[in-house]
Amino acid sequence: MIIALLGVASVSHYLVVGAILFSCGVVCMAVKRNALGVLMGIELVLNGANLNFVAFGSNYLAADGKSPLGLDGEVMALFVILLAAAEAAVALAITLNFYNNHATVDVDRADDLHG
Amino acid sequence: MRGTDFISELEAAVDGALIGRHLDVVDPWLEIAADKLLETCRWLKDLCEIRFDGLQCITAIDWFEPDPKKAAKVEWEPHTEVIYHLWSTKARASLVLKVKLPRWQGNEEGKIPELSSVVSVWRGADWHEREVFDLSGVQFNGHPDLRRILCPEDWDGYPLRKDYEMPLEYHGMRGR
Amino acid sequence: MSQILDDDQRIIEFDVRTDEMLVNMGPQHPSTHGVLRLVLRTDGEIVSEMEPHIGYLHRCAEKIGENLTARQWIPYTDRMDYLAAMNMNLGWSLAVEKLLRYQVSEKAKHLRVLIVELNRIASHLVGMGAYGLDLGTFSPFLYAFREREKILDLFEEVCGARLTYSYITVGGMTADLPPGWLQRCEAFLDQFEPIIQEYHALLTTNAIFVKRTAKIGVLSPEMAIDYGCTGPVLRGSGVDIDLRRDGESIYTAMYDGYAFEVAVMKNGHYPRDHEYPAVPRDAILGDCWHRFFVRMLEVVQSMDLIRQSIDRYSQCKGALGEPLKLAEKLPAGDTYLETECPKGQMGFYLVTDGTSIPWRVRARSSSFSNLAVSPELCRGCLIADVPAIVGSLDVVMGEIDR
Amino acid sequence: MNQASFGISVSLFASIDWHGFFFLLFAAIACVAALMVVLSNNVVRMALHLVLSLGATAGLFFLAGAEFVGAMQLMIYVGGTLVLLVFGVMLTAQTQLVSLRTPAGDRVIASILAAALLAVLVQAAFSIESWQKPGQGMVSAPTATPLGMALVGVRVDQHAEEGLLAPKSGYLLPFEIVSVHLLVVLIGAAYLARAKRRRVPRPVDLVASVDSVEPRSSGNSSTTILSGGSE
Amino acid sequence: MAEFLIETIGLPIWLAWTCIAGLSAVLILNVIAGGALVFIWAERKIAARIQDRLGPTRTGGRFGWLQSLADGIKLLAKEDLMPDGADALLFRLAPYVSFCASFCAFIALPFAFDTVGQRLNVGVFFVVAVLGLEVFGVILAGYASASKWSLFGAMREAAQVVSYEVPLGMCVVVPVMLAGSMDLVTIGEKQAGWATNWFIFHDPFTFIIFWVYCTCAIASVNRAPFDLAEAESELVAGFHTEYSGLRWSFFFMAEYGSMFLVSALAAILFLGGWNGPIPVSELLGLSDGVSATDPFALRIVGCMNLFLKATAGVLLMMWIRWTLPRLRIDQVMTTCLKYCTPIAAAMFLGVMLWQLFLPGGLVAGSFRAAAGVREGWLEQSYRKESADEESLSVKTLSRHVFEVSR
Repeated sequence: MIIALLGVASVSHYLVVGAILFSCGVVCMAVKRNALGVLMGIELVLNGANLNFVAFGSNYLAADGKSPLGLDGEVMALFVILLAAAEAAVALAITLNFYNNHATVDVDRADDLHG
Repeated sequence: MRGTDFISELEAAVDGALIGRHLDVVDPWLEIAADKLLETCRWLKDLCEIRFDGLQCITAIDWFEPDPKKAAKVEWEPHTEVIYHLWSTKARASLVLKVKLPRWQGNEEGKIPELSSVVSVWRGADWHEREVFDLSGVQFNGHPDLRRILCPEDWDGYPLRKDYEMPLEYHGMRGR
Repeated sequence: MSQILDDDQRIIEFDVRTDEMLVNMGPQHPSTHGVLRLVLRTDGEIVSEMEPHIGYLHRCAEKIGENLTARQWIPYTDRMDYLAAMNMNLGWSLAVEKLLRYQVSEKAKHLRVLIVELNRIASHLVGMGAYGLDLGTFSPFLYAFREREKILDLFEEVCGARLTYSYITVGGMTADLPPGWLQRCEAFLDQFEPIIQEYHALLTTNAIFVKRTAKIGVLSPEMAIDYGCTGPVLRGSGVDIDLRRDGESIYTAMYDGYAFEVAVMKNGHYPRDHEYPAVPRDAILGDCWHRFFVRMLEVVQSMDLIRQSIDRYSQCKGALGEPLKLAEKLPAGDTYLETECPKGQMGFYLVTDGTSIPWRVRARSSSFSNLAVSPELCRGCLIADVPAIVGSLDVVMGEIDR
Repeated sequence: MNQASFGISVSLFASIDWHGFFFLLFAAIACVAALMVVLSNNVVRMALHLVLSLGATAGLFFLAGAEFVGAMQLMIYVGGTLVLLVFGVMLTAQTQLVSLRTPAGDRVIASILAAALLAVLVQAAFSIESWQKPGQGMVSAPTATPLGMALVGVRVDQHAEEGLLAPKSGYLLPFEIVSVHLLVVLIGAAYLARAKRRRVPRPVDLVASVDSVEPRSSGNSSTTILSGGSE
Repeated sequence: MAEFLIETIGLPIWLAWTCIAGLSAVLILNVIAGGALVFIWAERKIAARIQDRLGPTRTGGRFGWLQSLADGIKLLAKEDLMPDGADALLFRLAPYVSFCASFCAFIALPFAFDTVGQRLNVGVFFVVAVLGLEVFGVILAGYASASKWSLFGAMREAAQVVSYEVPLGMCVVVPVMLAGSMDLVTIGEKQAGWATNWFIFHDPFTFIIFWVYCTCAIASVNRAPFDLAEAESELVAGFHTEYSGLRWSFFFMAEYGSMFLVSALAAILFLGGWNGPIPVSELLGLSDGVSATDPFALRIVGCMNLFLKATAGVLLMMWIRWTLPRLRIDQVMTTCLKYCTPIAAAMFLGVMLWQLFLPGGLVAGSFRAAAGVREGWLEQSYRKESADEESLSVKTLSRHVFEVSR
């Protein structure tokens, strides 16, 4: 049974999951041609970072019962969530404006500033 | 101002419009020349002392006797008649105008008679004229969008004409 | 008027340009009354243009009318406005009687007023119930139909049918009232009086109903007359026309001596012969609310007329009189008569050539013109307003398509 | 995975350590969904997988004891931001835009880069010794009060370590700044996407005053105008 | 319960706790699903009563109480159609997303003191958050049905639920502030004793905010005047036009589940949850007032109290549905942004000031006028709260689960 082998999850397990989310987000941002796809990539990246913050801020996961970041981890995660909401609002406004003027959200076609 | 005063004023206002007057029937009516119709209607609605602002109904009658035996006995010769029932909401007075048109324009089959549309005078005439065009086949010039209203768009023939033959089939549905 | 324009959120700016959609509402849509198809061009929620398509219920009654005698065509008039068949029969019968210059007996006249006004109540009840359905509340529909069933029972005793009666024919009525019918009719009217106040509480003064109907689909008096709208739609815009008082002499003769007020807002207030709920603050004359309110007033008005006609009917002595022969010979000529039906002024145009079969028969329907104005009213409204506006015009497809 | 973290193991079926089980479950969902976001072409499918991934991350927050952050993630992030994102997807999802295929070349380069980045991060995750030892587990049910107090400026969790010179200040100032910032951003976004379209002509403009139709003297019925002599 | 299993039957600790977890999961799911069935029958009967007719009478005895079973069988037998233009995966997934979201909130909902799936410290916040997730099921359904009408329905519903979450959140924060903790069990416990302790009678502000909460709850559950998503008269049947059979019944169960959830939440937050209007058990001396040490039987009474209040809330929603017409989308949005949110904010401020100057409720506060503004109340209230924590020493499920078995 894999569960017994891994034992109780520790901080590094959370960091691995955070890393996977982070890299998926980066790839998504790089690869997607749809503006909303890029937005989703950003959300994934922010989530990966959030996971790390919470992992370091949690007393229950820390080896000696005292988390390195203490309460700052959770508060930082809260602020990231809040600001991600604001960022998504502005990003969507820009995307829909772009869609209004060019009838497409294809990022490659946004080349008006080309020389 | 009733009866003859009104008729004389109408003649003065639009010369050559009034062709016939029939006052001793149940519903007295005036016959109007086809080309003067729009001018008369505009006068009746805006300039006449009694404003005929309500258009109640536009009807078309196909005066044509299909079987030859009876055709010989009738005293009128085949024509299409378009009847306008007007009404003044303020004076509570009604008026009937009739216009005589040939059954087919220039007497060649298939080309429907023409008449000027009164939609510019009464907005309500829009659907009435579309129904007359659809069922009796009268072309109204100047109508904003003259299409069939009751029958399907691609129906051929004008059902209310006396010599109308029900089509054998329509889009695969057997008529008879 | 400027006060209405600026605070009204109707001047809605389109936010993001979603692509314009062409959307079909009907012909099998649950809210439109019967088989009416509305093609809406919408941008998001805003309807930029609406076009009604009719003709789904066209049975060419007029072509058939050219092969039947006048009395044989009565059942076809029933099926035009099937919610108020008695009014249709009366309209056609009066038109033929006007051509024949035939006067029915005094008793028949009062009986006709009684039956026609009872049918008007039934028709307005359906209009009220269906309008509640359009705005999303289900219960008033059932209350309305509970009362309408009682009226249909009364009609069933009179002529055996519940929807298409063919009771009023050319020259009189097919049968006289059964014994005890008048008492049952009065009993119905007495128990119906308080129920009307219930409908007012349930719909007319309901805050959400007012929010959904006030200032929606405003029809100006000029546009109403110009489009040929008639009946409650016209009176809802403040135009004081009711054919029972202003119609042709043969029709107004039936209502001679009846005291009744036309249900229209004259110099700022509705008739005060009964206590009615007050007009809400933000309802403009000519909007959906006023059209609905005029119909509710007409129900009360018809109840007064029925009571008066019951007294007059029971007092006059003479016989009811027989209707004319089935194949009555019609003199050559043509005649046109309009009568005040629940939906509006229904006109019948009859052209004869001397035989007993008319040469041309034409029925001018009130809902036909009332519906013609709906594209004008629905421009710029929200999708949820379209059924509210079309519902307030109270159109019946049988009458429009004939 | 070095040997230390396998310290526990009585007979395999003796005890199912639920915390580990749920951690694996949520982690698996999060990672697979994130991968699917990258791989799927249909933008609506991507949105769905993103929702799954963020939901699983919220689960991980709960497991790590940060309940308030988990609930906040569910409500603000998934319930608010992603609904906004799905709105954006719906508004722009015409048929031809729904699935934009990325050229094969870019995908290969991107995956190589990703693998390298991942290797570096995972190596870092397992580099520090203390991060690998399993935690103490739930001493007492986690409460959100210290977090709430910290946001209002009172660092209640300071009592645990007296050693610090000056007590750390609470987060009142950043809390206020973020709320003002949110307000400014939302107004900006609303202004950016405001309506720039034509005004819709409305029937109300044609409302004429009622008195133009003066009431008629009632009583006489309507007659045809052509009848009778000249009155 | 768990101790009983461990000492007497000698199950290993983790197995005992797994059974408890399984039992409570089954209990919650069936109680709510059973409740939904009863509510389906009740809705038909109430609608009939309001419309002066009889409702189901033939299925199973005189009152037709087997009607929901008949509905269930009909829905099972119906073929699950899928429009060809539909996006297969999303079309199938949508009802289950909606169903899970609405049922998953019951984890944190206590039925009596401490009889709760998982006692979360952020209980209220968790329930409101999960309630907001139900909108995803609707959006997916609307998009996946590939028809214009369902897309309209889905967009309207999403806009409505997301915008009503703001005032709902504010209304929920008031009882949290009064009880000092987001834990639903603490909120319920603080309203023990006479009915005057209920938060609805705490002060005039909470009374008003209770009604604002009801409006927002009805709107966020898409019922009655706010049921735009499936406005029959305009959008045929909104987002679940294309669904039939079992999939449609999942949407139906989700709606009734969240209806029960929202009224249960109202009961706990404002109407004293499991505490009856009169503290009968205390008067009879059965319990010493501190509900933690109540005998098990009283918890059953507590559950019954909560069910009665929640059912009353659900019946109220049904009553409103069959009397009021439907609001238009922009009127719904105006009521949310121009009426509910400002009122909720004002009442929130009012309650805060009230709490500062008259700490007790209307009854208690008026007797004991506050001695000026208490300084340092922040730190003091935290120390008091953690003190309670130790005295209760409730062994929670989580402690055992995370205990590292050495």
